[in-house]
Amino acid sequence: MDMNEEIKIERRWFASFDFKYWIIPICLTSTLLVLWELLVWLFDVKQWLLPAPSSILQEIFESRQLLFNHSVTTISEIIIGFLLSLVIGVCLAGAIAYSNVVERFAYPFVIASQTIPVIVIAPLLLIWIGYGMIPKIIVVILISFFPIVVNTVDGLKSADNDTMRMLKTLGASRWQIFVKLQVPYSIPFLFSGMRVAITLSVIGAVIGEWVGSSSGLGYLMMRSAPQFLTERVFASIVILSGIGIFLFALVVVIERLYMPWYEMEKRQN
Amino acid sequence: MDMNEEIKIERRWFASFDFKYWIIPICLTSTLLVLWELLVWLFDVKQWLLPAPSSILQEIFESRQLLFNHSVTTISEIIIGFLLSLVIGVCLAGAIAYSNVVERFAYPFVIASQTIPVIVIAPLLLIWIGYGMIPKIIVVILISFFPIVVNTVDGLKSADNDTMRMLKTLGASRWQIFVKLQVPYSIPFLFSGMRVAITLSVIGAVIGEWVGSSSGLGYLMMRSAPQFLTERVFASIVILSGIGIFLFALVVVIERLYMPWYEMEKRQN
Amino acid sequence: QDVSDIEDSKEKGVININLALDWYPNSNHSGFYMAKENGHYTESDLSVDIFTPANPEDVLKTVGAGKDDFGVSYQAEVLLARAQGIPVKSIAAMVQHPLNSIMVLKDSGISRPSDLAGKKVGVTGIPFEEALFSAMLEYDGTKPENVTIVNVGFDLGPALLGGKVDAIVGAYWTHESIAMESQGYEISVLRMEDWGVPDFYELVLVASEETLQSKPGLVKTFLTATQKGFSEAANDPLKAVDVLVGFNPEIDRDLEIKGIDLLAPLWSEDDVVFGTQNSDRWKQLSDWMKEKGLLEDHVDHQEAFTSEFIE
Amino acid sequence: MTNTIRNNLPVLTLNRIGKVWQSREGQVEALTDVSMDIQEGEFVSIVGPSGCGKSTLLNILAGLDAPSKGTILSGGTPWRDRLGHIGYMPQKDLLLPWRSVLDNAILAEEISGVSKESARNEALKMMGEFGLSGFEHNYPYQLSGGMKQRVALLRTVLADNELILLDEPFAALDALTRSNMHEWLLGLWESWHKTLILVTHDVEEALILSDRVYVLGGRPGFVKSVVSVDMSRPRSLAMADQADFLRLKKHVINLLKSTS
Amino acid sequence: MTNTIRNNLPVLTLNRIGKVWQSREGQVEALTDVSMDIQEGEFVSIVGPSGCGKSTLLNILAGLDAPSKGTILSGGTPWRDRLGHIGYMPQKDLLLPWRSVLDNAILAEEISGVSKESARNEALKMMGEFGLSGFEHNYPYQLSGGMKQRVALLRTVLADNELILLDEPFAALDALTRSNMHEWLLGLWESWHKTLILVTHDVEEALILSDRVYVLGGRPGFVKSVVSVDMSRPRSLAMADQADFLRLKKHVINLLKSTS
Ligand SMILES: Nc1ncnc2c1ncn2[C@@H]1O[C@H](COP(=O)(O)OP(=O)(O)OP(=O)(O)O)[C@@H](O)[C@H]1O
Ligand SMILES: Nc1ncnc2c1ncn2[C@@H]1O[C@H](COP(=O)(O)OP(=O)(O)OP(=O)(O)O)[C@@H](O)[C@H]1O
Ligand SMILES: [Mg+2]
Ligand SMILES: [Mg+2]
Repeated sequence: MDMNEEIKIERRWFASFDFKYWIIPICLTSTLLVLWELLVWLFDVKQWLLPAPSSILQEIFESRQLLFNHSVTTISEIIIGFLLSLVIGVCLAGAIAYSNVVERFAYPFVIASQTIPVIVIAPLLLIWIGYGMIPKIIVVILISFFPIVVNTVDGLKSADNDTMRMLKTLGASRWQIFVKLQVPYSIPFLFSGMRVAITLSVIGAVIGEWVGSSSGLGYLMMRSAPQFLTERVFASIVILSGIGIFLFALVVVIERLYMPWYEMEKRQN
Repeated sequence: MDMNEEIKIERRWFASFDFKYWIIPICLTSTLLVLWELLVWLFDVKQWLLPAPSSILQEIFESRQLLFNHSVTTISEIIIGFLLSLVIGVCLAGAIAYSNVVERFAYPFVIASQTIPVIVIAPLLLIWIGYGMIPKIIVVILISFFPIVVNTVDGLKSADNDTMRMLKTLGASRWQIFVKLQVPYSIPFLFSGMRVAITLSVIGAVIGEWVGSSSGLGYLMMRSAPQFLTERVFASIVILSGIGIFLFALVVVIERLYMPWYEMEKRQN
Repeated sequence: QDVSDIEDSKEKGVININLALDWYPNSNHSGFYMAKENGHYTESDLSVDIFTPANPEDVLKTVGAGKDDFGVSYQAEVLLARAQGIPVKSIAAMVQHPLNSIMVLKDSGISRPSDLAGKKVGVTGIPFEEALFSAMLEYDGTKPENVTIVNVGFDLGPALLGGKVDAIVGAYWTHESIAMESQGYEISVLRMEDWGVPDFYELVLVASEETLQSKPGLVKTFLTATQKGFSEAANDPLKAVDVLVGFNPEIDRDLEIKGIDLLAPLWSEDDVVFGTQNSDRWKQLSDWMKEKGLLEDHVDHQEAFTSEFIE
Repeated sequence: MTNTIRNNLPVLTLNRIGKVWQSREGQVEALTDVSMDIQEGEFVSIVGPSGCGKSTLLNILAGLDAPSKGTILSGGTPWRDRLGHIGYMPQKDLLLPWRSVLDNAILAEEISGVSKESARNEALKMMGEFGLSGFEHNYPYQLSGGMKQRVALLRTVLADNELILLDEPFAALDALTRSNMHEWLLGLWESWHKTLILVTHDVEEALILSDRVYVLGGRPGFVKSVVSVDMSRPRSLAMADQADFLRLKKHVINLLKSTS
Repeated sequence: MTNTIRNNLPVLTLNRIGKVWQSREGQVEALTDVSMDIQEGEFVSIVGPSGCGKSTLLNILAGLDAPSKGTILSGGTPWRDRLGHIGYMPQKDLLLPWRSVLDNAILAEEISGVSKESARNEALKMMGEFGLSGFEHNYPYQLSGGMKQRVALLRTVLADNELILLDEPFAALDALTRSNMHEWLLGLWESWHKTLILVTHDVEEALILSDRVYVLGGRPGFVKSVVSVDMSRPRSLAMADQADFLRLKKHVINLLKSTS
């Protein structure tokens, strides 16, 4: 029963706030930070190369207003971009899983879209769309819709064959099987994809801002680097990471709320 | 039974080379290319902005030696990087799924690693590792291990609860449950992750080459863009896309060979 | 000069040298390739490897950290880097005047900075460049607020040609303008030093303080060989481009041929030797930057460069 | 089904059905030469040893699998669009884990376009008879084995087809619950004139419920014999001790035991 | 188990076990006040209406779920490390789809560290008796319902525990296969002195196999009565017509039907 307990709790992970499961991780992370700090002092690593955690923290505190303002831009790009890529990704995945022809036609383009370096086609984007928020959102979408498509397609195709046959005997059409069986089966896969996508959205927004912008953390980094304000660059990275971790956790929480049957079934006992 | 047939064949998708399922996609793609060509001529789109397919093709032909040489570099980076990120990703995912403490400690770092813009930490990479192939491979790993980790962790946690309980009554240890149940359950998720990862590896290699190199398709593009050699940029993109699509398909084929039981069960009837 | 340090650092008879370029190889660097091709480095037992880091500012970091021995950077960047404690010094000026400039399409009718009032101008987001631009506007009697600044990232040329902006700041009149003209556009250039901006050295060759102190002989040897390369390149630009393309086959030869004609005179203008830098020019620039709030007051321009290796 | 049925012709004819399963592990002949005639409104049971091909046969009848040999007719003409027109309760319950008991039960009606609400109301009425009241809003993982089986049965009958195939529908039920379900099933059959084909391992069950019992032999499955159950209706478990019944039961069991 | 067992004390004692399932849909009381004493080497059956908590009880015994109330003892002392030390065949077969029949069967031995090869050889010997010969290398999806159940049974007995819990192990088997399996199980029990607890819906089966039959009542599950089967062994299905047997059977069925 002890082992049982263990697995039971393990299943709750992110959603759980049992303090005892956080002690070791927090200690380890702190140790790491202290080590980093020490190494920087011991080996006299230059501030302009790799700032110590303490100077990054100090920079975050001192430039909090600046960082906050730029974060607002970036977060909006991330969220709008991610939501759009969710819609687009899910629709595309649906079409691909539903139809052979669409799959064979669209999948290669979807894959190709991932191998195009955004920075290189930036001039095209800019000339067609301009310099507003839209090109950044497009970049976010381009980067984050792919894992959603791949995972959702795989999920839609993972539906249990026996259950599919059962539905057919009930007279279900191709479409009904899709909606009533394949879609629910794809949800756990979709959430895996969403977790990857939301994290990639963060870097997507940063890259989008490099392509031409006047605010956002990516812009701030671009501007700070040639001035050798390395702490500011790292401060931005820390905030980006925080945003990434927070959004990832948010997806996990939404998953818990949205799929109680899945979690319940897994979690019981 | 007709509908049956339909789904049966649909399940085979990539692996199938039924010509009839390729006719429409090929026609559609050709139409698209012809349209692109026509639009470029009709609206007199400047070559430097968006070259016509014909000039891209011509460029591929004329610069084939150059493109080939640079492709070799890029492909080696992709493959070495992907294989390493597969190993790292799977090990990390195993540790995360196996232990709470590792999960809470490592996952935030894994997520954070995705939000760090590689170009910004490029000097660190260069100073610590140098200009060789290794920093490029590290960039590929950084970009492609994440979907493998997320998907594999989710897969490992998706194992059927009833079966897990059955194994416990057989006296299985935590480790045996992991190896004999969770690992097989994670395989389909792992392959989803691999499909995303291999595609991202392509762009990872390109980005890695920006970090400081003197060959590879990414380098070639960065060098060609400011010279307004847009055909050459597009030629590189076409080749990159081809590499991406090929590698993606390769993963699909390997999946078929590796998981016959999964496919068989799904595919029967 | 004490050359004994060279002997110490020899490995198998040659010294490996890393040279970091500011950007992808182009005619600005043709002197290095000429020196390589003609064996000036190997004559002095140097084996020079040339690299391009991701960002221009990375050069100062890799050089400052001792990863690369020499680097190509910008005069203002050297000052900024020193402000942050990066121990690098300019050891030679590679181009005697600014290459950075304002570019407009010829048929826009814009011929002076004040014509830009009410227009859109594309920049790359580097604060120093924006300050240069503002100074040009002010010099020509226009308030910077009257111009809309658009950050266009890396894509200056396309932004101008695509009509998204009326002018761009940050492009070299020896490179981008030629590339754009090769696409069939006519470009006008407003050069910085003509419009009230202190005349500065566009590109400088840098080394770390550590290297300068411990291996002066090496620096001297490297510079001497490099000077030879550049003077040969200046004498035979066509050959220089061929050598450059020989090392880097992806380079567009026609572009570089036009570029080098504009560039070569700036290497050793007015009979100064390649590499010469003078204290006044450094002071002017640093004072100007301090005045504009770009540079912290504690930075000493005298420390930022050294002329001791140029003869 | 529909208008192809002429009055005297069997509603379902299996004409020398054979089935061979192909796989990488070799091929398995599951059925050979199985012929049957089922009249409209008949209640027919199929018994046979485990693995003799009963489920395979029902899968073929339901239209899920194609027979390797033979044809299936209705009213004398080939019947192709069986899939979706024959009620089929497979051996596994196959409940959808994300749907409550109620929503699993109304699946067929939902598919045929009946409004969810009216379907739910109809199904709710039957929960009591199926011993599921109080569990309408529970999820499958919260049910016992027998409860799941009853939900699956409910789902099948709510599909309201004329011909219904049941694959061991009562295997997980105790005697009492089972005889309740028997009564309910007979009620359905009699009042709605359904045609029922029941696969079961319980010879008593077959005899109490059906008009005829097909006894199959195994490896590959074939029809050993057809036994007519000419006992008067209504029948009940109480009859199981009667001589007639015992004689018939022994007969069927002997048939099952015989090796040819 | 091991050394906690003293000769006269029951090998397994359930002391007023209760179980309440909590869920968002409300709480279900599955068991209340269930007490049992099982002697070493005894063969005990449990019968009861569907949903009365039999599987819940076995899950608790096996150590998978914790009881809400009550304690479980062995030889008079609390027995906590049951999980992994009691053989348990759950109601669902739970075969691993990526393993062949043979490899599913040897799972327990593999887990206990026996070399795969020797485990396979041992299992291969039993394939015939389990009616699985020829299917050793097939995958679960290629098996019939009854075949899967037999593989699950084989997996359980190969785990070779002293105390074995079986949850409706023969539900999907026809009479003939079932009585073969009965004989086989009795052989196992007698020659290896196992203690067996069998959940079944088939009263005849319970009577033929076991020493005592626990009759449970439902909602929440409780022990209605314990019936001792004092018929001589060996017993067989042939005895099912004897008066003694019929009397006992009727008794148990009446117990099941009674509402208290
Ligand atoms: N998909 C399949 N692939 C290969 N063989 C199969 C497949 N399905 C069934 N079989 C084989 O066909 C035979 C008949 O199986 P079937 O499930 O029809 O038996 P059954 O009569 O329903 O048995 P039970 O009473 O145990 O459910 C078995 O030998 C089985 O192994
Ligand atoms: N995980 C669970 N959550 C909530 N309720 C449950 C859960 N598991 C079982 N139950 C409830 O407990 C009761 C007993 O279930 P159990 O499976 O033990 O019955 P059973 O006697 O084995 O029935 P059957 O003969 O049908 O298999 C049922 O009412 C069931 O709904
Ligand atoms: Mg069957
Ligand atoms: Mg049960």
